[in-house]
Amino acid sequence: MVMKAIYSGLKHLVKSRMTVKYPDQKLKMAERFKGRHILDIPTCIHCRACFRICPPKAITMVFLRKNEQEIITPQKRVEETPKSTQTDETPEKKNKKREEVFPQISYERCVFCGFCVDVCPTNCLNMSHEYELSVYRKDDLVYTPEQLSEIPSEDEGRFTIAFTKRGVTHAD
Amino acid sequence: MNIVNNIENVLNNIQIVELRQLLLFVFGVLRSELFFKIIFFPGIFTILITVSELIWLERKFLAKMQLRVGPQYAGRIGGILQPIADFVKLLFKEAIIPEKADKKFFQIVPILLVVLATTTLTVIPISETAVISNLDVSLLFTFAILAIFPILTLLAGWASNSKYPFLGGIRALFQQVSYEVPLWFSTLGVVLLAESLNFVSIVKAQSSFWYILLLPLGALTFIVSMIAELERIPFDVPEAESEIVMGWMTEYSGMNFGLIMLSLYTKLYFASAMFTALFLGGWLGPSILSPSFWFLTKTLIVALIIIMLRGVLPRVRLSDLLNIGWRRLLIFSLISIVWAVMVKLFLLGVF
Amino acid sequence: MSPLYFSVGPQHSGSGHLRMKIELQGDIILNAEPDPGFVHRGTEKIAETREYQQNVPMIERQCLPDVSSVSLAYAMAIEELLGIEIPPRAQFIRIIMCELSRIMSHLYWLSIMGIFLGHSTMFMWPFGDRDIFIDIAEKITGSRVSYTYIVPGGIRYDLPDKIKEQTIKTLDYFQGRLKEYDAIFLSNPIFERRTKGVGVLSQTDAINLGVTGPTLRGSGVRGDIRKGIPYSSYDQLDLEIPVFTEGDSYARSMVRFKEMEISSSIIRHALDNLPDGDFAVKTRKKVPEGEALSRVEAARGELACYIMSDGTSKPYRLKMSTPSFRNLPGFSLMKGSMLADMPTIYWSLDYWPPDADR
Amino acid sequence: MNEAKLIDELRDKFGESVGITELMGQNEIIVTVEKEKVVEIAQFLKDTYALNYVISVSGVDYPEENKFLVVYHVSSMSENGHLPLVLALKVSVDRQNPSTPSLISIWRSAEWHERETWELFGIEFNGHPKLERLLLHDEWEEENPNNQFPLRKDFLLED
Repeated sequence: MVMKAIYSGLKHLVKSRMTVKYPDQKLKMAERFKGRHILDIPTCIHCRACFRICPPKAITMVFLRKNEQEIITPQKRVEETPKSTQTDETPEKKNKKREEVFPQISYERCVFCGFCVDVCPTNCLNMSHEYELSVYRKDDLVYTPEQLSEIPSEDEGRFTIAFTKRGVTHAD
Repeated sequence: MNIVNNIENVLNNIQIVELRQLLLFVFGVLRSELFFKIIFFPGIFTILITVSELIWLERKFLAKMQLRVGPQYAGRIGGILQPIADFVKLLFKEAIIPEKADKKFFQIVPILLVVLATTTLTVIPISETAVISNLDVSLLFTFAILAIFPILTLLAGWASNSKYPFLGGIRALFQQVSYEVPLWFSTLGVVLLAESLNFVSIVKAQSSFWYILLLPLGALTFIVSMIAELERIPFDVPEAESEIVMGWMTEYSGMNFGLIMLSLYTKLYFASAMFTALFLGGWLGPSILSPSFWFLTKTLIVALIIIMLRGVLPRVRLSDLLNIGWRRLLIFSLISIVWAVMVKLFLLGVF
Repeated sequence: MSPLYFSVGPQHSGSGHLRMKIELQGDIILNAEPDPGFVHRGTEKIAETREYQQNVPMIERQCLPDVSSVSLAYAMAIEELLGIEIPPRAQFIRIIMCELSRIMSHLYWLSIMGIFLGHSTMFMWPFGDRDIFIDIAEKITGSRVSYTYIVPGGIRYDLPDKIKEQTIKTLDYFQGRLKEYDAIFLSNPIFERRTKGVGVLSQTDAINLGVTGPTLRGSGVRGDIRKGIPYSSYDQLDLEIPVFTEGDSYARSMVRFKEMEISSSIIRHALDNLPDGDFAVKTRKKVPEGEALSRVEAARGELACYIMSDGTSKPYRLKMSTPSFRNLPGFSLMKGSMLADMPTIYWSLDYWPPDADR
Repeated sequence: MNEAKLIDELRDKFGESVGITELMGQNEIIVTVEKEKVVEIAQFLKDTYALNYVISVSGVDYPEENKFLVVYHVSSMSENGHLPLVLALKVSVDRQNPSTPSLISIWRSAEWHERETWELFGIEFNGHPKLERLLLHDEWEEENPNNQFPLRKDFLLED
């Protein structure tokens, strides 16, 4: 009868809560979690493998910017990259020295599938645990190689799922 | 008391006659005991406070049952001021009035709903003395007021002039009309035992036995049909989100919606208050605590039961709703009247 | 009285991205016609411009609550074209991932079914409990919702080490939760009153209309690809198929509810005797010419992925015949039922708009 | 349920109208059929081999050979579940005025699939009760009057 439902409902008054109070409690991400990319600039050999494999074409190859101060908007970034790097055919001739181009990832399009990390021969491109990428201006979503090389701060979340007697909760 | 005296003689020597009389009259009203009752104790102020705390209680209680947190930040201690924050927010929200809506009625309905919901509370005795208007037909008075609500909900549905509210309004009409009949029959048993329609004397008559012990069936039908009257979850048909969005409240926004919510929860407070007065012996309780405290705790417990049902039961179909209303509840209430007569003759004859 | 036309629109709180044109007479529905297409993204057209492996993240987004079955169907079709054999360990891990996403998809269905019938607690519990399964998937695949974990040629990484204990603990806790769902919702007299005898689909109609999945099994047809045509070593697992014969919304709901128990026992069984060995096979970029059809039992029903390749590294034609699209005829059950039954029938088909629109 | 017997029976019953037939891996048959005879063949398959459950209907565009291919994937479903046989019935249709008899009368479950193929390819299924806009939005015709059918090869994507 309805009693069974009422009893089951009341039983839950003593069970522990499931919610993670996000801003103050943050979940600890799995070791393999695919967050924002980290680019190790020296080891990159500009082979454009990540550029070719990226399904949503979120990666464009750009030169490192000589002078740091000047803030470049994406349009500017796009023209700045030489014409050849945008087409997706392989670099022209092996013997000609490859242009030092590095991946610039636009997080408007990136789906975090991690194909670029798998395909990178010198695995200079890996993924950190940072997932808080929201910005006020759309242009800031485009991360230049320099921005990608900064290692995100390690204020890792510490809360994981804990099976207690009073049900599941998120504990430190 | 000297403040009162010197205000009085200040008023007395005002030269302009009319002004003096007016101020004296206003001062008289301010000091009168009835004014205190209306504005403060059982009146507007307590109603607003208890109603907003009922809203908070419902959200927090359901949250705990659903393993989540509920309101938390407003007022720091567990979101206690969340309802007030909501009303202030709704004050600034734009009250959109649909262009094809019947403007006059569209705006009158929320105001009328709140007014009617609070007038019903004037007759409920919180304690022996604290009742605003001690009509000797107070139960009849609540009958009359409660009968107006279906008309208002239909008017709201009709005035919004759009499909969902229209359907919701019609359904609300079916439901509330068909549930008022078992509601009044179940109170007849109480009237029979207490031999009076006045709440105060009903409560007094329960000094020996609470009527819930004598008329359990009557109490049950009262609660069930009261939930249907309030359009709460098991009988939530007029406001069924998945079918007709918000029923007759769909087109209301901003403070109109706020007023309607206020009136809904005032009706919840009124329903549980009426149940305690009729069946749980209003303010009667061991005298170590003040009578109004007893009344409020009993009302709170009844309100908690009604709220708990919201977390536990799904919504009933319209056809079953009417079946339960007309077939089962009506019979139960008739049985409870016969039961009351039997109790009256045999049991009370003995005492 | 002239019938009232109104549309339970795409932004209606009761339908998700789908419009239902409803013709109402009083409280009885005269005619209910679904109008899908609000989230049509043309995956089949875009798939023709991308290489085989690049399509995996896009194809998964077709049915997000049940991601692994979609990518498994796509991967199996390509493996059939390439003619390669997947190592047994990869097949078992693929089963685990599919059954995990089946449980998550059924939990998602159960909570929406709760809120459609006005039971707010039933909306919160399954969503909360779904989080412990998302945590397992995150540990295995690295992402919480769209895993891109099953790719043509096997799976991308091996299982992390401590995953078995956590899964067993989660599944034990989950058994208790299933009892709670049953107590508060499924054996609730009002739920039974609202779903029994509502939207009855007879057995012959079910086969003629071509519906699939729990909608089919609710009408007395034992149609389950995992049993009928075992793929990816499902035949090595003991598997019983819940079948109800009433064919009403209650039967379809109970099929899904029973399937959650069965899926958790499959995961336990697969975890116990998990063969070791490598977990992926090298695949070539250029797929030989030909065509292949792969059929997988997704949470909502049978998903058929038909690929025609012309020898290049891009598919010539990709056709995903998704379960929700094939359950569209089920909407004709709403004729003659009451308006209050519309959400019950609609959600007992477990219709997922992006899954149907592709 | 041996597949070879089915192919021979089809051959001798319908003779020349049954084109090339292949036997694919595990119990899957591909039969290409002419437009005129497709209704009878479908009826024959449904009656004798209980192929009553359409899995999918997909159109394939061959611009060079100037033809469309409508592929009916049919399998058989009985009270106790799937039978492993899957038959791909292929009907080739001229590209200029593509039209083929609809098989709704035989396989009721093909209705929505045919409607979608009509919308995305422009292949007329005569006899279909309700060839109306399904997935694309209502103003699709006005927006691109000349190439209306997205899944055709000549409908190019900008990206």
